[in-house]
Amino acid sequence: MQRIGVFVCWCGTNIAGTVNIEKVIAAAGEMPGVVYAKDYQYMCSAVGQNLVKNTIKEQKLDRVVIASCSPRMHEATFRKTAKVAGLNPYLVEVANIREHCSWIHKNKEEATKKAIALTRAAVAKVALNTALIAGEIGVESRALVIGGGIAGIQTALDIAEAGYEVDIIEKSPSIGGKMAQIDKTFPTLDCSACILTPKMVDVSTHPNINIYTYSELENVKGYVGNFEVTMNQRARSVNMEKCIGCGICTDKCPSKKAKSEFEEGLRNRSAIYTPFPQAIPNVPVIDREACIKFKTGKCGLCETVCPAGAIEFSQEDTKITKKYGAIVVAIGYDIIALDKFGEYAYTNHQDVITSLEFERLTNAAGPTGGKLVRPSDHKKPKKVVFVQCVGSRDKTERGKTYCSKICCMYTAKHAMLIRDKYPDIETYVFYIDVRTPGKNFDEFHRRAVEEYGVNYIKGMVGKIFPDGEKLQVHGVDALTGDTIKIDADMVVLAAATKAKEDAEDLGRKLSISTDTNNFFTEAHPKLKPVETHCAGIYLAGACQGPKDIPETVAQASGAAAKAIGLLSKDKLVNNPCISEVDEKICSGCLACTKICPYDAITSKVITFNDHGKITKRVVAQVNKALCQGCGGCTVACRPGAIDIKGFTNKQILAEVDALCR
Amino acid sequence: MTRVKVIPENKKNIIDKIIEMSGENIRDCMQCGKCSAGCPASDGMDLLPHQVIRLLQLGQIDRIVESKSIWNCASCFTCAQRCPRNIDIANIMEAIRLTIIRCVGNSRLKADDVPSKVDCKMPQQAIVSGFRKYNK
Amino acid sequence: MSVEAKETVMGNKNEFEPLIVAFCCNWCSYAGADLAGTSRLSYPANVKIIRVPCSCRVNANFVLRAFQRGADGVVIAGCHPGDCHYSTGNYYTRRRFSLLTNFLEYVGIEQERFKVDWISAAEGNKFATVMNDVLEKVHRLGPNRKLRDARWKR
Amino acid sequence: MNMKYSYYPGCTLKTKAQDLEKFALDSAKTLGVALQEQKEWQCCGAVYPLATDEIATKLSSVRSLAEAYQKGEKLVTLCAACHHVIKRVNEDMKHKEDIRKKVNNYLQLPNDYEGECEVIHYLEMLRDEIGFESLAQKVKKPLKNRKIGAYYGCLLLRPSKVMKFDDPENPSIIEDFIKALGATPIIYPYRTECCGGYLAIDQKDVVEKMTQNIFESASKYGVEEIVTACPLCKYNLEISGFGDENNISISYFTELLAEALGVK
Repeated sequence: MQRIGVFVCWCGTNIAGTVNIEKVIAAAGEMPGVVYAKDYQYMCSAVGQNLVKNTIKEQKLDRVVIASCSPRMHEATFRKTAKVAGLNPYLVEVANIREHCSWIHKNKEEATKKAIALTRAAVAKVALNTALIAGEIGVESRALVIGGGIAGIQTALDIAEAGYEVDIIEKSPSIGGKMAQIDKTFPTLDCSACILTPKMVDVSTHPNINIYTYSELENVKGYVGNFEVTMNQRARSVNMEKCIGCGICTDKCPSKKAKSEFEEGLRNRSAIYTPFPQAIPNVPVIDREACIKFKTGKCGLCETVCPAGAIEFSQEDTKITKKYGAIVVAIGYDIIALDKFGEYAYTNHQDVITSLEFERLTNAAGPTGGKLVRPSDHKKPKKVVFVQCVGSRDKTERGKTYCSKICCMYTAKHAMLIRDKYPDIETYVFYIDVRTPGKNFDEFHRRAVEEYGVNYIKGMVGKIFPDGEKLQVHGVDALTGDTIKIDADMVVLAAATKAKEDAEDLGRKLSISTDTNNFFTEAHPKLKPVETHCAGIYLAGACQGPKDIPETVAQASGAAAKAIGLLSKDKLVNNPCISEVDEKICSGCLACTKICPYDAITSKVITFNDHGKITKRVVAQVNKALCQGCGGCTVACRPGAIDIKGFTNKQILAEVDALCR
Repeated sequence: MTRVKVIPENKKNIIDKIIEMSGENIRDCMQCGKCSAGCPASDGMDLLPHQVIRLLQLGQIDRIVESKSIWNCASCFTCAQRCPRNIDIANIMEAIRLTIIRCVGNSRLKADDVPSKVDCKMPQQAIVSGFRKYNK
Repeated sequence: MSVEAKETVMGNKNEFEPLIVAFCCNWCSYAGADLAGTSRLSYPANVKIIRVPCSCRVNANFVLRAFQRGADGVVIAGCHPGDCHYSTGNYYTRRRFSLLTNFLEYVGIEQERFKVDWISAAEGNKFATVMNDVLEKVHRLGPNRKLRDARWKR
Repeated sequence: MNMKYSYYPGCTLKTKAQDLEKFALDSAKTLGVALQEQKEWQCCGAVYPLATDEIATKLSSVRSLAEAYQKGEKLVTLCAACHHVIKRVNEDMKHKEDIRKKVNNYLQLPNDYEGECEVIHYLEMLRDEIGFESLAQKVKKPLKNRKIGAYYGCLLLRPSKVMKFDDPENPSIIEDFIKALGATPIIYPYRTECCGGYLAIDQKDVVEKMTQNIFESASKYGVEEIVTACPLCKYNLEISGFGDENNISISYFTELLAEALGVK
């Protein structure tokens, strides 16, 4: 006869407040196989765990049910406890009487009844549990970082410093990301390039780091410790080995009408181009859509002038497949398109710009050499209006419901930079709320108001009317209830941040989930902020939600630490709850092989003795390393030969029966 | 200035009625003022649209009823078109107007007054609209 | 339904306590149910949840067994299509159980008693709504007697 | 080309705005479009009833919609106010179950009406059904060298979620129309700002301020003529007197159309 122990947790008043623990204990004592039932205030505490441990030994328990919070919370904890007590960890089941019971129901009698039913189901299931032993898998000690912005750069440097190989895959021709475009950084106003470019150089020279620019992730196979990643390196049309980065080709290129992505379209670039002078790698790329040679077959001037003979028009995309133990996703963010915000006249007036465009306009390396002028007529503006929350905190389909988090700070920065350099320019900031939590952040914003004389107006802008050379801004001061008209020369819009267009698609390739805004979902909003639900894949930076640079860097180092922790292991423990074929029953139809998402089921031939006659037969076989334990095959199996350990047919039916009693 | 009570007990019913009639959730409003900033009829208003919503949120219905703003609203839907919180402010204005004019004798535009307000060029559309908006 | 008919159902509501068995996938819907708990959203105690690794783990047998043993309604909840933790599991669920729904109707179990739905880990609200919805429908239908095993008394 | 539509005129077009209608009907004939006036149309009410509990004021629109649907035709409107009301009521019938049920219970039509009919404004008919390109080909007297500003008003554009007429802040349909007639469209910032609408009846001072803004803006950008699609907009703009002050004439878009097609 089995010896099952039931432990009921009060969780303080969380459970005991609505569930009559005594009654649950009494009922559990009557359940078949149960020899011991006991309660405690906090079962997950050290004292509670000791109670479980000691009881297992004293009562010689061979199975344990913990009635407590969700197994997603503490199943792992109690399995460990059992293991310490010498019991196989898979002989533990958790009955969820908190999230699924005491927190839902207010009627004590009802809740108690349900708690008993849930405990009964767990007891019925655990009675059929078997000891499971987890297998081991090796770990490829190399990490992949997707995205070469500041998040990816920091992650890669940290992992490389720990002594592991890292590859960075970056979509654009150079690493650097959004931070490379930015002029100054808040709240210290140090120059962005001055702190970023040294890190970019570190990345490019680190012996453990490999950079794949102009490359995209194509598909991902495998699992934690053993990801197999295929990427597509787009044809650069320039030989990376031969190119010496002299820049003659970009100078001579006759096609100079393409909009520079790096300059946010404020300047044109040639068809063969390096995005910006500090680009890494410092090797140009030919934009085939703009290149005359590719469009008409004539030209090839770059090839003629290249002193190194590095131009290769015939280059083709190459596929690279490599194995990685861990993956860090750091693809960053974008800002929303403003074509739906017609009232701000962004699409039909050049002097209405986004904040990112403003960064380029004030940047010493930007299209105006850092001189603040209106894009339309290159005159110095006299009045600049900033509008915050353009599309942020917006419930309509044209905006985003969340706060973009960085705009309050960068707008204060922009206004401050203007007032610092040109005290004669008036600046106005329209805001809904100023949100500046963060070290030295609010002080920064107050400085803009108090020392730099930036006019903050609580209220929004209704419409911007182009009015000759001026922009007539109609706003409101919500505090006094005055409507406001400003004849501005320039308007800067703080457009909402958004997830990258391809985030969802990438998420699908990696089997990690995205939220309703297409930001990647962390495994736990508080306690697992850099992990995803997929083991071995971590998140860094703004692809998980809007973030500023300090936060991004902190998370990047966090993700790196997690990846290092994983890579430092020689072996990983497998999930033992995987499929198993009963060869005696298997008919060899192999229906299961077709539905397995991991190609974990193959066939094999077995010989067996049929009343003295030796015959051969095809049966299915499960690859223990590949199977992830979804259980889809068990349903496809007509004879019922495949079952999944930990969730066997018998176990689930026992639960059904127990619940329906 | 006198101290006011937030959502006075005796105003709860009428506010609920206004919310129901308008079909809008006034709690969505975060007072950004975009409606007021763009309102083409704001010139003659003593309360701006966002202030009307704020007073509704606080239950100060009397101050709204006394104001001329609700009658200045031309239902042009500029505010509704741009509201980042998806509130159709025109619906709320209408609901407030209706709670007033639906009381017997409260019509703002009396049939007898119409001839004096109309000239020979005024389109029927204006008269019918005026009646629908100001008379019950 | 006429007004009178509605009243009789309401009258019975006090005596009839339906049982709903919900199979929830570990990654999305079970977490969604947890979230419903964390958010203190209420749904009736008659809903009891069984955790499965993926909605595609649920065998039609399990559903039939539940009805046989006296459940008045069965819900299968998985990740949204495209979001399956195992990439494609819920697509199998969708196909398998559209067949089962037809079969159940054939054997006389009302379609409203059985529901397959997609509830993500972030949709605590939806979890509560779906459960309340199914319960309301089952309430209207009354106890399940068609498949119930006579020997099995609840 | 032979196109057939049900046509809803509305009261103003039968009285004060006969120009708007006459030119529209004559032009339609020239363009090979048959606009069949509905037999027993009733006034749409001129303003869309915004309150959720108003049903009776939506019935007349539904009658027209149901009749057009029965004939299997699209319903063409001409007056901006009528278009606004009928289109929004139609959306309600499509999407708001509560209203649909009450209206159908009330009307007791042979078949329940569920918003199936498509309502289009005359301008939409020109753009989407005939096409501005083929319209341009039929122009006999191009309106060369005329600087025309479109005045859109509110009712056609907003709320854009329902009206789906054009971009609510940067519309282009009337400008494209003006271009098709051979004239030069002038874009000025106040072309989508409200003229005051029905405030004309009770608050002329407010309307005056609003129309003044519109004229100032139009004049600054060199507009010589304003065209509009709404009788009330036209009235408000005309009565203000700013047009004469700024030497800007105001007409219906249909008048322009008829002129260009040589049927004025």
